[in-house]
Amino acid sequence: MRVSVQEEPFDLGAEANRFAEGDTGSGAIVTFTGVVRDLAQGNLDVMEIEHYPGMTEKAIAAIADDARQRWSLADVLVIHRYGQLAPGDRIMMVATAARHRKDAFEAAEFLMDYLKSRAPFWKKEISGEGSDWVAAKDEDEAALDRW
Amino acid sequence: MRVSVQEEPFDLGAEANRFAEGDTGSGAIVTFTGVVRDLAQGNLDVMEIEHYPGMTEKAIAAIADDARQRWSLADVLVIHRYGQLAPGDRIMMVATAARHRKDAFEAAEFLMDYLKSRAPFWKKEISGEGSDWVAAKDEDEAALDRW
Amino acid sequence: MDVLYFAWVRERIGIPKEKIDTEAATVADLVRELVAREERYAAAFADLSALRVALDQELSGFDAPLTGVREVAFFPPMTGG
Amino acid sequence: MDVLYFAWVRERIGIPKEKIDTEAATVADLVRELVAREERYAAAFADLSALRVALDQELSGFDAPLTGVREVAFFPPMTGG
Repeated sequence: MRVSVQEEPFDLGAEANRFAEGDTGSGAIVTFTGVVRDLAQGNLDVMEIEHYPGMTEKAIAAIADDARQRWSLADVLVIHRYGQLAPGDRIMMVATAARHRKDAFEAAEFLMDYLKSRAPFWKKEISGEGSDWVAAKDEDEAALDRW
Repeated sequence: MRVSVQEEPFDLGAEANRFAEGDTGSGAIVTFTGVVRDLAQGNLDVMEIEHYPGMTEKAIAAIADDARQRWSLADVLVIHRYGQLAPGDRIMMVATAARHRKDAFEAAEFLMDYLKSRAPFWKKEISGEGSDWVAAKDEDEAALDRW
Repeated sequence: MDVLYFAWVRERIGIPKEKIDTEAATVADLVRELVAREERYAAAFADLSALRVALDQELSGFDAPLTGVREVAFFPPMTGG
Repeated sequence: MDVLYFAWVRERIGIPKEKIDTEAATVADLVRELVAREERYAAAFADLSALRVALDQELSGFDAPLTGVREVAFFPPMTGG
Protein backbone atom coordinates (compact mmCIF):
# COMPACT_ATOMS: atom_id res chain seq x y z
CA MET A 1 0.00 0.00 0.00
CA ARG A 2 1.27 3.47 -0.81
CA VAL A 3 -0.22 6.85 0.14
CA SER A 4 1.33 10.03 -1.21
CA VAL A 5 0.17 13.56 -0.41
CA GLN A 6 2.27 15.76 -2.65
CA GLU A 7 2.50 19.14 -4.30
CA GLU A 8 4.29 17.87 -7.44
CA PRO A 9 2.43 16.51 -10.46
CA PHE A 10 2.32 12.73 -10.88
CA ASP A 11 2.52 10.69 -14.08
CA LEU A 12 -0.70 8.65 -14.33
CA GLY A 13 0.79 6.16 -16.80
CA ALA A 14 4.02 5.63 -14.86
CA GLU A 15 2.10 5.21 -11.60
CA ALA A 16 -0.37 2.79 -13.21
CA ASN A 17 2.44 0.69 -14.67
CA ARG A 18 4.41 0.64 -11.44
CA PHE A 19 1.30 -0.35 -9.50
CA ALA A 20 0.41 -3.12 -11.96
CA GLU A 21 3.96 -4.47 -12.06
CA GLY A 22 4.28 -4.76 -8.32
CA ASP A 23 1.32 -7.05 -8.38
CA THR A 24 1.35 -10.79 -9.02
CA GLY A 25 -1.75 -12.78 -8.07
CA SER A 26 -4.36 -10.22 -9.05
CA GLY A 27 -6.56 -10.51 -12.08
CA ALA A 28 -8.05 -7.04 -11.82
CA ILE A 29 -6.59 -3.56 -11.57
CA VAL A 30 -8.77 -0.46 -11.36
CA THR A 31 -7.54 3.13 -11.42
CA PHE A 32 -9.45 6.34 -10.89
CA THR A 33 -7.94 9.69 -11.82
CA GLY A 34 -9.46 13.04 -10.90
CA VAL A 35 -8.85 15.95 -13.26
CA VAL A 36 -9.36 19.70 -12.62
CA ARG A 37 -12.40 20.77 -14.64
CA ASP A 38 -12.75 24.27 -15.93
CA LEU A 39 -15.66 26.43 -14.74
CA ALA A 40 -18.82 26.59 -16.84
CA GLN A 41 -17.69 30.03 -18.05
CA GLY A 42 -14.31 28.57 -19.06
CA ASN A 43 -12.32 31.09 -17.04
CA LEU A 44 -10.75 29.09 -14.22
CA ASP A 45 -7.21 30.29 -13.66
CA VAL A 46 -6.16 28.23 -10.68
CA MET A 47 -7.59 25.58 -8.44
CA GLU A 48 -5.90 25.90 -5.08
CA ILE A 49 -6.00 22.86 -2.84
CA GLU A 50 -5.38 23.33 0.86
CA HIS A 51 -4.92 20.41 3.21
CA TYR A 52 -4.17 19.59 6.84
CA PRO A 53 -0.62 18.22 6.94
CA GLY A 54 -0.40 15.32 9.36
CA MET A 55 -4.10 14.60 9.49
CA THR A 56 -4.34 14.15 5.71
CA GLU A 57 -1.94 11.21 5.58
CA LYS A 58 -3.56 9.59 8.62
CA ALA A 59 -7.09 10.05 7.29
CA ILE A 60 -6.19 8.55 3.90
CA ALA A 61 -4.35 5.62 5.48
CA ALA A 62 -7.41 4.94 7.69
CA ILE A 63 -9.71 5.00 4.63
CA ALA A 64 -7.38 2.64 2.75
CA ASP A 65 -7.17 0.29 5.76
CA ASP A 66 -10.94 0.28 5.94
CA ALA A 67 -11.11 -0.68 2.25
CA ARG A 68 -8.70 -3.56 2.85
CA GLN A 69 -10.91 -4.83 5.68
CA ARG A 70 -14.00 -4.75 3.51
CA TRP A 71 -12.65 -6.20 0.27
CA SER A 72 -10.04 -8.76 -0.64
CA LEU A 73 -7.35 -6.50 -2.09
CA ALA A 74 -3.79 -7.29 -3.08
CA ASP A 75 -2.73 -3.64 -3.10
CA VAL A 76 -3.95 -0.04 -2.83
CA LEU A 77 -2.45 3.23 -4.06
CA VAL A 78 -3.63 6.76 -3.24
CA ILE A 79 -1.95 9.91 -4.57
CA HIS A 80 -3.46 13.31 -3.81
CA ARG A 81 -1.99 16.67 -4.72
CA TYR A 82 -2.28 20.01 -2.97
CA GLY A 83 -1.20 23.51 -3.99
CA GLN A 84 -1.97 25.30 -7.22
CA LEU A 85 -3.42 23.39 -10.15
CA ALA A 86 -4.69 24.43 -13.58
CA PRO A 87 -7.65 23.10 -15.62
CA GLY A 88 -6.71 19.71 -17.07
CA ASP A 89 -4.19 18.97 -14.30
CA ARG A 90 -4.59 15.67 -12.52
CA ILE A 91 -5.51 16.20 -8.89
CA MET A 92 -5.41 12.67 -7.56
CA MET A 93 -5.56 9.01 -8.34
CA VAL A 94 -6.44 5.78 -6.59
CA ALA A 95 -5.60 2.28 -7.75
CA THR A 96 -6.78 -1.08 -6.46
CA ALA A 97 -5.58 -4.59 -7.30
CA ALA A 98 -7.66 -7.65 -6.51
CA ARG A 99 -8.22 -11.23 -7.56
CA HIS A 100 -11.72 -10.38 -8.77
CA ARG A 101 -12.98 -7.32 -10.62
CA LYS A 102 -15.90 -6.68 -8.30
CA ASP A 103 -13.57 -6.17 -5.31
CA ALA A 104 -11.26 -3.88 -7.30
CA PHE A 105 -14.16 -1.75 -8.60
CA GLU A 106 -16.06 -1.47 -5.33
CA ALA A 107 -12.95 -0.67 -3.29
CA ALA A 108 -11.94 2.08 -5.75
CA GLU A 109 -15.42 3.64 -5.55
CA PHE A 110 -15.37 3.39 -1.77
CA LEU A 111 -11.96 5.09 -1.62
CA MET A 112 -13.19 7.90 -3.85
CA ASP A 113 -16.40 8.43 -1.88
CA TYR A 114 -14.47 8.69 1.38
CA LEU A 115 -11.63 10.80 -0.01
CA LYS A 116 -14.24 13.29 -1.26
CA SER A 117 -15.83 13.91 2.13
CA ARG A 118 -13.51 12.56 4.83
CA ALA A 119 -9.97 13.52 3.81
CA PRO A 120 -9.06 17.06 4.92
CA PHE A 121 -8.72 18.83 1.58
CA TRP A 122 -10.42 22.05 0.55
CA LYS A 123 -10.63 23.42 -2.97
CA LYS A 124 -10.71 27.05 -3.97
CA GLU A 125 -11.47 28.16 -7.52
CA ILE A 126 -9.72 31.33 -8.61
CA SER A 127 -10.94 32.98 -11.80
CA GLY A 128 -10.97 36.38 -13.40
CA GLU A 129 -14.12 37.09 -11.39
CA GLY A 130 -12.69 36.32 -7.98
CA SER A 131 -12.22 33.29 -5.82
CA ASP A 132 -14.65 30.81 -4.30
CA TRP A 133 -14.28 27.89 -1.93
CA VAL A 134 -15.88 24.85 -3.52
CA ALA A 135 -18.88 23.84 -1.39
CA ALA A 136 -19.32 20.22 -0.31
CA LYS A 137 -22.18 18.57 -2.17
CA ASP A 138 -25.07 16.83 -0.45
CA GLU A 139 -24.73 14.03 -3.00
CA ASP A 140 -21.13 13.42 -1.92
CA GLU A 141 -22.22 13.05 1.70
CA ALA A 142 -25.11 10.84 0.60
CA ALA A 143 -22.72 8.63 -1.39
CA LEU A 144 -21.26 7.39 1.90
CA ASP A 145 -24.57 5.80 2.89
CA ARG A 146 -24.20 2.92 0.51
CA TRP A 147 -21.14 1.52 2.28
CA MET B 1 -13.87 6.14 -28.89
CA ARG B 2 -11.27 3.52 -29.74
CA VAL B 3 -11.65 -0.26 -29.89
CA SER B 4 -8.60 -2.42 -30.54
CA VAL B 5 -8.60 -6.21 -30.82
CA GLN B 6 -4.97 -7.13 -31.09
CA GLU B 7 -2.43 -9.90 -30.62
CA GLU B 8 0.42 -7.60 -29.47
CA PRO B 9 0.89 -6.55 -25.85
CA PHE B 10 -0.24 -3.04 -24.89
CA ASP B 11 1.39 -0.62 -22.48
CA LEU B 12 -1.16 0.15 -19.74
CA GLY B 13 0.61 3.35 -18.69
CA ALA B 14 1.04 4.70 -22.20
CA GLU B 15 -2.57 3.89 -23.06
CA ALA B 16 -3.85 5.48 -19.84
CA ASN B 17 -1.84 8.65 -20.46
CA ARG B 18 -2.91 8.90 -24.09
CA PHE B 19 -6.55 8.39 -23.11
CA ALA B 20 -6.37 10.99 -20.34
CA GLU B 21 -4.60 13.54 -22.53
CA GLY B 22 -7.13 13.30 -25.30
CA ASP B 23 -9.73 14.38 -22.83
CA THR B 24 -10.63 17.95 -21.85
CA GLY B 25 -13.90 18.51 -20.02
CA SER B 26 -13.88 15.35 -17.92
CA GLY B 27 -13.21 15.32 -14.23
CA ALA B 28 -13.08 11.54 -13.90
CA ILE B 29 -11.11 8.83 -15.65
CA VAL B 30 -11.50 5.16 -14.76
CA THR B 31 -9.40 2.31 -16.13
CA PHE B 32 -9.80 -1.41 -15.66
CA THR B 33 -7.01 -3.80 -16.59
CA GLY B 34 -7.38 -7.57 -16.68
CA VAL B 35 -4.31 -9.66 -15.93
CA VAL B 36 -3.72 -13.39 -16.60
CA ARG B 37 -3.79 -15.15 -13.23
CA ASP B 38 -1.84 -18.30 -12.63
CA LEU B 39 -3.70 -21.52 -11.76
CA ALA B 40 -4.12 -22.47 -8.10
CA GLN B 41 -1.34 -25.03 -8.58
CA GLY B 42 0.92 -22.33 -10.03
CA ASN B 43 1.62 -24.25 -13.23
CA LEU B 44 -0.11 -22.28 -15.98
CA ASP B 45 2.13 -22.22 -19.04
CA VAL B 46 -0.06 -20.40 -21.52
CA MET B 47 -3.47 -18.81 -21.66
CA GLU B 48 -4.67 -19.02 -25.23
CA ILE B 49 -7.38 -16.61 -26.26
CA GLU B 50 -9.42 -17.39 -29.36
CA HIS B 51 -11.84 -14.90 -30.85
CA TYR B 52 -14.21 -14.43 -33.78
CA PRO B 53 -12.59 -11.91 -36.11
CA GLY B 54 -15.18 -9.55 -37.52
CA MET B 55 -17.81 -10.25 -34.90
CA THR B 56 -15.47 -9.33 -32.03
CA GLU B 57 -14.96 -5.75 -33.16
CA LYS B 58 -18.67 -5.32 -33.91
CA ALA B 59 -19.75 -6.78 -30.57
CA ILE B 60 -17.36 -4.57 -28.60
CA ALA B 61 -18.38 -1.45 -30.53
CA ALA B 62 -22.04 -2.26 -29.81
CA ILE B 63 -21.32 -2.67 -26.09
CA ALA B 64 -19.40 0.61 -26.03
CA ASP B 65 -22.23 2.39 -27.91
CA ASP B 66 -24.69 1.01 -25.40
CA ALA B 67 -22.55 2.40 -22.55
CA ARG B 68 -22.52 5.82 -24.22
CA GLN B 69 -26.31 5.75 -24.44
CA ARG B 70 -26.69 4.91 -20.78
CA TRP B 71 -24.10 7.23 -19.23
CA SER B 72 -22.76 10.66 -20.01
CA LEU B 73 -19.29 9.78 -21.25
CA ALA B 74 -16.68 11.95 -22.93
CA ASP B 75 -14.69 8.98 -24.23
CA VAL B 76 -14.35 5.18 -24.13
CA LEU B 77 -11.37 2.91 -24.84
CA VAL B 78 -11.42 -0.88 -25.14
CA ILE B 79 -8.32 -2.97 -25.87
CA HIS B 80 -8.56 -6.78 -25.87
CA ARG B 81 -5.81 -9.19 -26.78
CA TYR B 82 -6.01 -12.64 -28.34
CA GLY B 83 -3.37 -15.33 -28.92
CA GLN B 84 -0.94 -16.75 -26.40
CA LEU B 85 -0.48 -15.04 -23.04
CA ALA B 86 1.52 -15.93 -19.93
CA PRO B 87 0.64 -15.45 -16.24
CA GLY B 88 1.02 -11.77 -15.34
CA ASP B 89 0.38 -10.61 -18.92
CA ARG B 90 -2.30 -7.99 -19.38
CA ILE B 91 -5.24 -9.36 -21.33
CA MET B 92 -7.35 -6.31 -21.79
CA MET B 93 -8.22 -2.85 -20.58
CA VAL B 94 -11.15 -0.48 -20.67
CA ALA B 95 -11.08 3.22 -19.90
CA THR B 96 -13.92 5.69 -19.46
CA ALA B 97 -13.85 9.48 -19.15
CA ALA B 98 -16.79 11.41 -17.77
CA ARG B 99 -17.70 14.66 -16.11
CA HIS B 100 -18.70 12.81 -12.94
CA ARG B 101 -17.07 9.84 -11.25
CA LYS B 102 -20.28 7.84 -10.92
CA ASP B 103 -20.73 7.73 -14.69
CA ALA B 104 -17.10 6.77 -15.29
CA PHE B 105 -17.21 3.96 -12.70
CA GLU B 106 -20.57 2.52 -13.69
CA ALA B 107 -19.79 2.58 -17.40
CA ALA B 108 -16.47 0.80 -16.83
CA GLU B 109 -18.19 -1.90 -14.79
CA PHE B 110 -20.89 -2.24 -17.41
CA LEU B 111 -18.29 -2.61 -20.17
CA MET B 112 -16.47 -5.29 -18.19
CA ASP B 113 -19.64 -7.23 -17.40
CA TYR B 114 -20.65 -7.27 -21.07
CA LEU B 115 -17.16 -7.99 -22.42
CA LYS B 116 -17.01 -11.03 -20.10
CA SER B 117 -20.15 -12.68 -21.45
CA ARG B 118 -21.08 -11.03 -24.73
CA ALA B 119 -17.85 -10.47 -26.67
CA PRO B 120 -16.78 -13.57 -28.63
CA PHE B 121 -13.60 -14.57 -26.82
CA TRP B 122 -12.78 -17.98 -25.41
CA LYS B 123 -9.94 -18.78 -23.04
CA LYS B 124 -8.00 -22.00 -22.83
CA GLU B 125 -5.59 -22.74 -20.00
CA ILE B 126 -2.60 -24.85 -20.97
CA SER B 127 -0.54 -26.30 -18.12
CA GLY B 128 1.80 -29.23 -17.53
CA GLU B 129 -1.30 -31.30 -16.84
CA GLY B 130 -3.07 -30.61 -20.12
CA SER B 131 -5.40 -27.98 -21.48
CA ASP B 132 -8.86 -26.82 -20.46
CA TRP B 133 -11.32 -24.35 -21.90
CA VAL B 134 -12.31 -21.89 -19.21
CA ALA B 135 -16.01 -22.37 -18.43
CA ALA B 136 -18.33 -19.37 -18.32
CA LYS B 137 -19.39 -18.61 -14.75
CA ASP B 138 -23.00 -18.31 -13.66
CA GLU B 139 -22.02 -15.23 -11.67
CA ASP B 140 -20.75 -13.53 -14.84
CA GLU B 141 -24.08 -14.12 -16.55
CA ALA B 142 -25.91 -12.98 -13.41
CA ALA B 143 -23.82 -9.78 -13.34
CA LEU B 144 -25.67 -8.61 -16.47
CA ASP B 145 -28.98 -8.49 -14.59
CA ARG B 146 -28.11 -5.35 -12.74
CA TRP B 147 -27.95 -3.23 -15.90
CA MET C 1 -23.67 -20.73 -46.25
CA ASP C 2 -20.50 -20.44 -44.18
CA VAL C 3 -20.61 -22.33 -40.90
CA LEU C 4 -17.97 -21.45 -38.29
CA TYR C 5 -16.99 -23.27 -35.12
CA PHE C 6 -15.04 -21.86 -32.17
CA ALA C 7 -13.29 -23.15 -29.04
CA TRP C 8 -14.22 -26.73 -28.06
CA VAL C 9 -16.94 -26.87 -30.73
CA ARG C 10 -14.19 -26.34 -33.30
CA GLU C 11 -12.02 -28.96 -31.61
CA ARG C 12 -14.79 -31.59 -31.52
CA ILE C 13 -15.81 -31.04 -35.11
CA GLY C 14 -12.19 -30.81 -36.18
CA ILE C 15 -12.44 -27.82 -38.51
CA PRO C 16 -12.88 -24.07 -37.96
CA LYS C 17 -15.14 -23.44 -40.94
CA GLU C 18 -17.00 -25.13 -43.77
CA LYS C 19 -19.41 -24.30 -46.57
CA ILE C 20 -22.76 -26.04 -46.25
CA ASP C 21 -25.60 -26.24 -48.76
CA THR C 22 -28.77 -26.56 -46.81
CA GLU C 23 -32.51 -26.09 -47.04
CA ALA C 24 -32.78 -25.86 -43.24
CA ALA C 25 -35.39 -23.28 -42.22
CA THR C 26 -34.03 -22.58 -38.74
CA VAL C 27 -30.80 -22.96 -36.78
CA ALA C 28 -32.31 -25.96 -34.99
CA ASP C 29 -33.04 -27.61 -38.37
CA LEU C 30 -29.42 -27.03 -39.42
CA VAL C 31 -28.18 -28.56 -36.16
CA ARG C 32 -30.36 -31.64 -36.80
CA GLU C 33 -28.87 -31.99 -40.29
CA LEU C 34 -25.31 -31.74 -38.95
CA VAL C 35 -25.92 -34.16 -36.06
CA ALA C 36 -27.29 -36.72 -38.53
CA ARG C 37 -24.13 -36.47 -40.63
CA GLU C 38 -21.34 -37.77 -38.41
CA GLU C 39 -20.54 -38.66 -34.83
CA ARG C 40 -18.22 -35.65 -34.35
CA TYR C 41 -21.16 -33.29 -35.01
CA ALA C 42 -23.36 -35.28 -32.66
CA ALA C 43 -20.64 -34.93 -30.00
CA ALA C 44 -20.33 -31.18 -30.53
CA PHE C 45 -24.10 -30.56 -30.47
CA ALA C 46 -24.99 -33.04 -27.71
CA ASP C 47 -26.09 -30.30 -25.29
CA LEU C 48 -27.51 -27.21 -26.97
CA SER C 49 -27.86 -25.42 -23.62
CA ALA C 50 -24.03 -25.33 -23.56
CA LEU C 51 -23.90 -23.65 -26.96
CA ARG C 52 -24.46 -20.24 -28.43
CA VAL C 53 -25.13 -19.27 -32.03
CA ALA C 54 -24.47 -16.13 -34.04
CA LEU C 55 -26.13 -15.32 -37.38
CA ASP C 56 -24.14 -12.97 -39.57
CA GLN C 57 -22.09 -12.08 -36.48
CA GLU C 58 -25.04 -11.24 -34.25
CA LEU C 59 -25.97 -13.41 -31.25
CA SER C 60 -29.19 -15.24 -31.99
CA GLY C 61 -31.30 -18.21 -30.87
CA PHE C 62 -31.69 -21.79 -32.08
CA ASP C 63 -35.24 -21.12 -33.22
CA ALA C 64 -34.16 -18.24 -35.46
CA PRO C 65 -34.89 -18.55 -39.21
CA LEU C 66 -31.93 -18.88 -41.61
CA THR C 67 -33.54 -16.91 -44.43
CA GLY C 68 -30.93 -14.66 -46.01
CA VAL C 69 -28.25 -15.65 -43.51
CA ARG C 70 -24.76 -16.01 -44.98
CA GLU C 71 -22.68 -16.91 -41.90
CA VAL C 72 -23.64 -19.12 -38.97
CA ALA C 73 -21.27 -19.60 -36.02
CA PHE C 74 -21.51 -22.08 -33.15
CA PHE C 75 -19.51 -21.69 -29.96
CA PRO C 76 -19.62 -22.18 -26.17
CA PRO C 77 -20.59 -19.31 -23.82
CA MET C 78 -18.06 -16.54 -24.17
CA THR C 79 -15.30 -15.91 -21.64
CA GLY C 80 -13.83 -12.52 -22.49
CA GLY C 81 -12.52 -9.85 -20.19
CA MET D 1 -3.57 23.93 23.14
CA ASP D 2 -2.95 24.47 19.41
CA VAL D 3 -5.99 25.65 17.50
CA LEU D 4 -5.87 25.40 13.70
CA TYR D 5 -8.13 26.92 11.06
CA PHE D 6 -8.48 25.87 7.44
CA ALA D 7 -10.06 27.18 4.23
CA TRP D 8 -12.61 30.00 4.73
CA VAL D 9 -12.48 29.57 8.52
CA ARG D 10 -8.78 30.47 8.33
CA GLU D 11 -9.57 33.39 6.03
CA ARG D 12 -12.29 34.81 8.30
CA ILE D 13 -10.22 34.48 11.45
CA GLY D 14 -7.14 35.73 9.62
CA ILE D 15 -4.59 33.26 10.96
CA PRO D 16 -3.91 29.56 10.29
CA LYS D 17 -2.99 28.65 13.87
CA GLU D 18 -2.76 29.96 17.40
CA LYS D 19 -2.00 28.78 20.92
CA ILE D 20 -4.91 29.14 23.31
CA ASP D 21 -4.98 28.69 27.08
CA THR D 22 -8.43 27.53 27.97
CA GLU D 23 -10.40 25.78 30.67
CA ALA D 24 -13.13 24.88 28.16
CA ALA D 25 -14.54 21.43 28.88
CA THR D 26 -15.88 20.73 25.38
CA VAL D 27 -15.40 21.93 21.82
CA ALA D 28 -18.67 23.88 22.11
CA ASP D 29 -17.34 25.66 25.22
CA LEU D 30 -14.16 26.58 23.35
CA VAL D 31 -16.21 27.92 20.44
CA ARG D 32 -18.24 30.09 22.87
CA GLU D 33 -15.00 31.48 24.33
CA LEU D 34 -13.66 32.33 20.87
CA VAL D 35 -16.92 33.88 19.66
CA ALA D 36 -16.95 36.15 22.75
CA ARG D 37 -13.45 37.37 21.94
CA GLU D 38 -13.75 39.22 18.66
CA GLU D 39 -16.07 39.77 15.73
CA ARG D 40 -13.89 37.75 13.31
CA TYR D 41 -14.41 34.63 15.45
CA ALA D 42 -18.13 35.30 15.66
CA ALA D 43 -18.17 35.53 11.84
CA ALA D 44 -16.26 32.26 11.43
CA PHE D 45 -18.40 30.33 13.91
CA ALA D 46 -21.77 31.87 12.99
CA ASP D 47 -23.16 28.57 11.64
CA LEU D 48 -21.76 25.49 13.35
CA SER D 49 -23.66 23.19 10.96
CA ALA D 50 -21.31 24.49 8.23
CA LEU D 51 -18.23 23.53 10.26
CA ARG D 52 -16.33 20.39 11.14
CA VAL D 53 -13.90 19.85 13.99
CA ALA D 54 -10.95 17.51 14.45
CA LEU D 55 -9.36 16.70 17.83
CA ASP D 56 -5.75 15.57 17.59
CA GLN D 57 -6.30 15.02 13.85
CA GLU D 58 -9.40 12.83 14.24
CA LEU D 59 -12.83 14.02 13.11
CA SER D 60 -14.97 14.66 16.17
CA GLY D 61 -18.12 16.45 17.30
CA PHE D 62 -18.82 19.81 18.97
CA ASP D 63 -19.97 18.09 22.16
CA ALA D 64 -16.67 16.18 22.52
CA PRO D 65 -14.62 16.79 25.71
CA LEU D 66 -11.24 18.52 25.36
CA THR D 67 -9.54 16.59 28.16
CA GLY D 68 -6.02 15.67 27.09
CA VAL D 69 -6.47 17.17 23.61
CA ARG D 70 -3.42 19.00 22.24
CA GLU D 71 -4.63 20.08 18.81
CA VAL D 72 -8.07 21.32 17.77
CA ALA D 73 -8.83 22.14 14.13
CA PHE D 74 -11.88 23.90 12.67
CA PHE D 75 -12.74 23.77 8.99
CA PRO D 76 -15.63 23.58 6.51
CA PRO D 77 -16.85 20.23 5.12
CA MET D 78 -14.03 18.63 3.16
CA THR D 79 -13.87 18.66 -0.62
CA GLY D 80 -11.17 16.17 -1.57
CA GLY D 81 -10.99 13.82 -4.54
